[in-house]
Amino acid sequence: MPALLTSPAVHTTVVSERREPASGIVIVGLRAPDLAGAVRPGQFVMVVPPGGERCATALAPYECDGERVSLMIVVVGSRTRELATLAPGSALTVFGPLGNGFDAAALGDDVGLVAGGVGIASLLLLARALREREASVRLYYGARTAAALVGAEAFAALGCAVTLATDDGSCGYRGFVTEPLARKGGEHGALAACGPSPMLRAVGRIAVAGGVPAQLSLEEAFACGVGACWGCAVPLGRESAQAPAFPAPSFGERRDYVHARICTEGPVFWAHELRW
Amino acid sequence: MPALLTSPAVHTTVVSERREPASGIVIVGLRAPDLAGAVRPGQFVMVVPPGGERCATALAPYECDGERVSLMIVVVGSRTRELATLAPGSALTVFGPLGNGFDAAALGDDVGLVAGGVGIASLLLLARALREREASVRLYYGARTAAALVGAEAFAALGCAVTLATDDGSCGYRGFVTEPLARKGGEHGALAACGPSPMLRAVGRIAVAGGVPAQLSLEEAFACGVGACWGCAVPLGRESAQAPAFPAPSFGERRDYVHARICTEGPVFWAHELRW
Amino acid sequence: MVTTPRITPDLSTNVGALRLAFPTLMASGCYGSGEEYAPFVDLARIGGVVLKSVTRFPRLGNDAPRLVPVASGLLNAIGLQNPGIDAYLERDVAKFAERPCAVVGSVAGFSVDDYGYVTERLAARDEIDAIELNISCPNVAHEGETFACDAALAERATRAARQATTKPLIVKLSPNVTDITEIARAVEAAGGDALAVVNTVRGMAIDVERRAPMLGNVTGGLSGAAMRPIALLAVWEVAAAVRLPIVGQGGIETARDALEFLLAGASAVSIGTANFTDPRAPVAICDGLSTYLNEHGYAALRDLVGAANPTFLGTR
Amino acid sequence: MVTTPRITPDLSTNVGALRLAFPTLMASGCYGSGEEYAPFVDLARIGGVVLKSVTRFPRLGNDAPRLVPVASGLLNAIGLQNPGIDAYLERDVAKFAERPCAVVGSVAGFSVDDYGYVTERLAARDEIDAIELNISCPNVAHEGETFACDAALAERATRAARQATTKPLIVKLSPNVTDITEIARAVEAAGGDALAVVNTVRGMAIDVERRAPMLGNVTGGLSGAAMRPIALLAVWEVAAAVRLPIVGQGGIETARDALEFLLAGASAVSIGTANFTDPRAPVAICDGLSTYLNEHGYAALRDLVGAANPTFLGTR
Ligand SMILES: Cc1cc2nc3c(=O)[nH]c(=O)nc-3n(C[C@H](O)[C@H](O)[C@H](O)COP(=O)(O)OP(=O)(O)OC[C@H]3O[C@@H](n4cnc5c(N)ncnc54)[C@H](O)[C@@H]3O)c2cc1C
Ligand SMILES: Cc1cc2nc3c(=O)[nH]c(=O)nc-3n(C[C@H](O)[C@H](O)[C@H](O)COP(=O)(O)OP(=O)(O)OC[C@H]3O[C@@H](n4cnc5c(N)ncnc54)[C@H](O)[C@@H]3O)c2cc1C
Ligand SMILES: Cc1cc2nc3c(=O)[nH]c(=O)nc-3n(C[C@H](O)[C@H](O)[C@H](O)COP(=O)(O)O)c2cc1C
Ligand SMILES: Cc1cc2nc3c(=O)[nH]c(=O)nc-3n(C[C@H](O)[C@H](O)[C@H](O)COP(=O)(O)O)c2cc1C
Ligand code: FES
Ligand code: FES
Repeated sequence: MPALLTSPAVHTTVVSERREPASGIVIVGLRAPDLAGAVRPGQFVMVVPPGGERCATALAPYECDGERVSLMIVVVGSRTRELATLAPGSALTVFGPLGNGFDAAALGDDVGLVAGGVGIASLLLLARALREREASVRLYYGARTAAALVGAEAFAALGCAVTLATDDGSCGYRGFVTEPLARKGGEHGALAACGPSPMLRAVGRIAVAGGVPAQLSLEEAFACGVGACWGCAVPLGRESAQAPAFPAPSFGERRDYVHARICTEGPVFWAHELRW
Repeated sequence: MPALLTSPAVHTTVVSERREPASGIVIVGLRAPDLAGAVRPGQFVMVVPPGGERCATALAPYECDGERVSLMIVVVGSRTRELATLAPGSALTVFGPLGNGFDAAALGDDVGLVAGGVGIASLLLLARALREREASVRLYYGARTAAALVGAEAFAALGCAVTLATDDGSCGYRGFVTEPLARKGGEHGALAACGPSPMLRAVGRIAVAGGVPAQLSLEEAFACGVGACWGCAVPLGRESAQAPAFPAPSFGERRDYVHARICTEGPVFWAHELRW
Repeated sequence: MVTTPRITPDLSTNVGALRLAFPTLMASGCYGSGEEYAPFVDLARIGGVVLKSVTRFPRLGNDAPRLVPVASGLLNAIGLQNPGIDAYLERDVAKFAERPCAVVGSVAGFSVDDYGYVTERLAARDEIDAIELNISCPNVAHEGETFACDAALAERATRAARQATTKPLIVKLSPNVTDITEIARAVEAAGGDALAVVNTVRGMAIDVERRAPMLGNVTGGLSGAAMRPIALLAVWEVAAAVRLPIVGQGGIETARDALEFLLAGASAVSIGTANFTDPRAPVAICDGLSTYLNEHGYAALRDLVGAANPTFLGTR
Repeated sequence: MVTTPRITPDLSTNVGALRLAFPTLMASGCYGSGEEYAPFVDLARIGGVVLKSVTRFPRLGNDAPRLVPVASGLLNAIGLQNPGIDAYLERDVAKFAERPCAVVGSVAGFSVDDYGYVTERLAARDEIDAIELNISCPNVAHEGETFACDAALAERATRAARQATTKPLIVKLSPNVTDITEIARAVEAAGGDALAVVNTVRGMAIDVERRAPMLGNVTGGLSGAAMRPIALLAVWEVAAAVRLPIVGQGGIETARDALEFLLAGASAVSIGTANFTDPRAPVAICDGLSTYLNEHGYAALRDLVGAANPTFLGTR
């Protein structure tokens, strides 16, 4: 994944809308013209907690058009809870866009997108970019239950085929979305995925086994989000073009990997290059 | 001050209204029938922070009628800020009422009430009780500036005379409210005061010098609010009826005071018994 | 998804010979003698109350202010205000008999002899189920601190108390040391039955308007969520160093927090500062523990003790 | 009400021979080499950057996860990932010349010899204005920690570095000790020019779902507001024990927090975790300091150093 030439900055935005498509999932629209112009699919922004005292939160721009960027937030802890309760009119500071984003061109013209839960938020802009190039796209989308499958219609509206899965079988396939993917994944020229780590590992295995290149957007706890703290490490093959020149492994250690920063060298990595 | 016979409890209330009579001063009305029936003038409640993580906040019920209790909140830090932004409909847990409260009967029938800033909140119920007994009441009320003199009209409506003071002279006397009090305080049979410590010390000096009994409602950082942690200590003459039987001074220490708990033996103390 | 039958899990636990119906003790100095919280909480639903520390002689305590709220926590410097053991035995102890939960006496001292003497007198009373030895109060400047910060002193204080009673003896350690395991081993060697891990962390705050310390005592003890990661590591390390049962404490507010301490190797937990946020916290914690046990298919809380700690030495 | 003329107060300060235009250093390991934050902050408006610690040999760092958000803070266990001094000098140091603020190199080691060797090589470079000796990293299990936790080792490491350079030498202390003043005195005796007080507090967190430690390294270092009262007390005590200038740090987020450290006796402050909340924090802190100085009638920040601490030994 080549690094994108975007120029990150601090953006003072205003919450322009708030929707709650499902319980615990909130979409916050921001008036943020400069940011909207700069974001590439798969990048993220760091959102400054309005109440301070905690690290900024990494969130993927979900929709992005004209003057507006939206964020899809799943409430899991104190920061996401705070952001999910922001009323329209509230000021919100974000900095970004950050990270490399997906390499849409390298995905070719038959792409399987794989989303687990809120991972869907990172894929909508990619789907749009792919469909603009008239690539054939199928979305594999899994969630806990039917109500949590938020936003699949937007992909359908772009002309993507859609395969759904829920843990409880309340919509689509009953079980993990990687199960239908395992059967059909090999049909695609490439995969791109975002979701919880266990899902990404499964997608990685399917991709590597099937010889299908796959771009995985990883998630870890971030502190800085800008490459300064080395807190978001992931083991990456030494030979990867994304491996940071520095650092090499320690004297006396014989390991075939280096630690890349998810926030800076990623968040998107080629599945076959990860050593996790 | 004899302890009042109230039975404190946990109350699950709902915010029924929110007013902001001046910038940084918010009045929050609560639907809280049981509490409304139990509160005596000068008592307080402990308000559980909706976001957790900090100690409950001590607040004095301001208005209290039928099913409703209101709180007047001056924003000074993170907890008061959180409470001041509560929207109507929010749930709020409080426990109380707590503390001894004012002894209205012991104040006689010519009373000077002295309020500094948000101290006004503790005095409205007392003024009502005094006026019901047809005591003659004058309110001395000081604040930073005219806009912060919230709620004086309610005292006037009860038939209290009112003397105002502001630091900047934008309304009433220019300077501390204890200056007009010093000139007229001796005319009253008794005083009752609530406000910042420097003001209360000044009221105490005026009262003791003039031989006028004064009940002072003290404020300190609280942790428990229920007498369990001994964190809210104030030095009190050993001979005071409010001095806690326990503890006596330490072996070898020759001091004429004991430490009483503001939350339990107080918050209201006789000025001449304090040793601060 | 495995569905486990919804039974009522067994939350009882033992801290040495002290049997608790619930794993939640109320931390010393934070809960008075229990009666202060009785209007808000059913005391039959907590494991027990650790009483405010008592000393040989009455103590006036530190000058005000004694409390400062800080980020996710509280600084306190009470200074062991208490009536002294004589008045305490005479006036207060009898009413502890009414408590529908365990009652643990807390003893503080300024000499080895103090610890033995006060323990002996307090433990002699039937109302007291166990003794916690507070050798770690950070708020009595240059006096009590030293006992938990010096292995030899910790050992001597523990031995003195041990000789004074056969009731369960819980010794309370300080986090303000280079190596807490050294102190834990000294207490084990001296015959302590259990360890309370840990007391508050030393800290301070400054009033930038007055340009002076906020606390009357200058320094204080930090409690609450802010200290939780520090306390949890102390439990983890002590659990790997000695076989004694541990009462974990420091910033426990929710069932998840309590689980961290239990999984690290604590047999029970103490709840202090969380009561100041919401007196219903201890009962909510037990409810949350029941839910966790049910959802994860455990019949008894004891099965979780030390379950995340491969270096755990104790027994469940 | 006294009205003071609105002048631009002097925020400059000295840490020994290191002159800073602003009293705000960016803490080691939290700010990369500065360029990472350049899109968000004007680096000419901060005092300086303390670079990520560098070691003799390259280090892969600890296994993931390396970060856990906790109440009012952050646990980290990076494990000193860095390219080693050779690659660092070759590839990275030249670009530090571009920084419009002070550049402080940070040296970590696993032996006394390491501290001397890496200091010598790094300090030889013109791009480096001063050296901070990280003898207190809590995240390299059973290795580096010992230096700041043992007065004799602290003294030897300091002496080795002192012999290797005449540039200002700031030695970074650990709060994880029984008596920090003992370590501070050892560093002073060995010729350190200044003290960074303090590094992170050891802590941990447990994942109650996996029933395992959250961090790959099991234990980590607690930073952020949660540790502020602990760090502030360390500064207060060190300021009373030695005459060396102090760089205060640990949870400083606002001008008021910075003031607490300055008033306790710090000549400058380091800002780490607050940058992760909002990269504008360091500039906001300086703005707030100016306002405070104006409102309270001080012409220079230096006049505040130690002003709340009657036991302050240093000079302003
Ligand atoms: C590049 C990137 C893009 C992202 N995009 C999005 C997005 O678009 N939308 C979105 O919603 N999220 C996104 N995330 C994730 C989001 O950043 C995190 O969910 C958020 O930071 C969590 O913050 P919090 O304070 O709410 O939760 P935290 O308090 O940080 O908790 C995080 C999780 O850890 C669990 N946890 C905490 N303590 C324990 C314990 N002791 N035992 C067991 N479990 C525990 C919590 O329950 C919770 O599930 C993204 C992350 C990255 C790195
Ligand atoms: C019996 C009683 C009744 C009360 N009734 C009311 C009432 O009716 N209405 C009301 O509004 N309040 C009332 N109070 C006061 C109220 O409880 C407190 O204002 C509240 O708890 C403050 O909480 P906080 O978290 O908002 O502020 P905190 O964070 O606790 O801050 C409190 C104050 O300390 C200052 N401060 C904090 N740190 C520093 C520092 N380092 N240097 C200098 N200053 C610092 C803050 O600026 C602030 O002014 C009452 C108090 C008591 C005891
Ligand atoms: C206000 C206050 C008073 C305390 N008094 C005592 C005491 O007298 N004896 C003692 O052993 N511990 C005392 N402690 C420490 C607590 O018992 C407990 O160990 C510590 O606060 C950590 O737990 P927490 O974070 O749940 O409060 C006190 C703590 C607080 C906050
Ligand atoms: C992610 C992270 C990495 C750190 N790395 C280093 C380091 O390499 N060397 C060092 O001396 N201190 C390191 N520290 C400690 C900080 O420099 C600082 O002393 C500490 O975090 C307290 O300040 P703060 O609360 O402002 O962050 C690190 C801290 C964090 C949070
Ligand atoms: S989060 Fe700091 S380097 Fe990635
Ligand atoms: S606040 Fe705890 S005793 Fe008063």
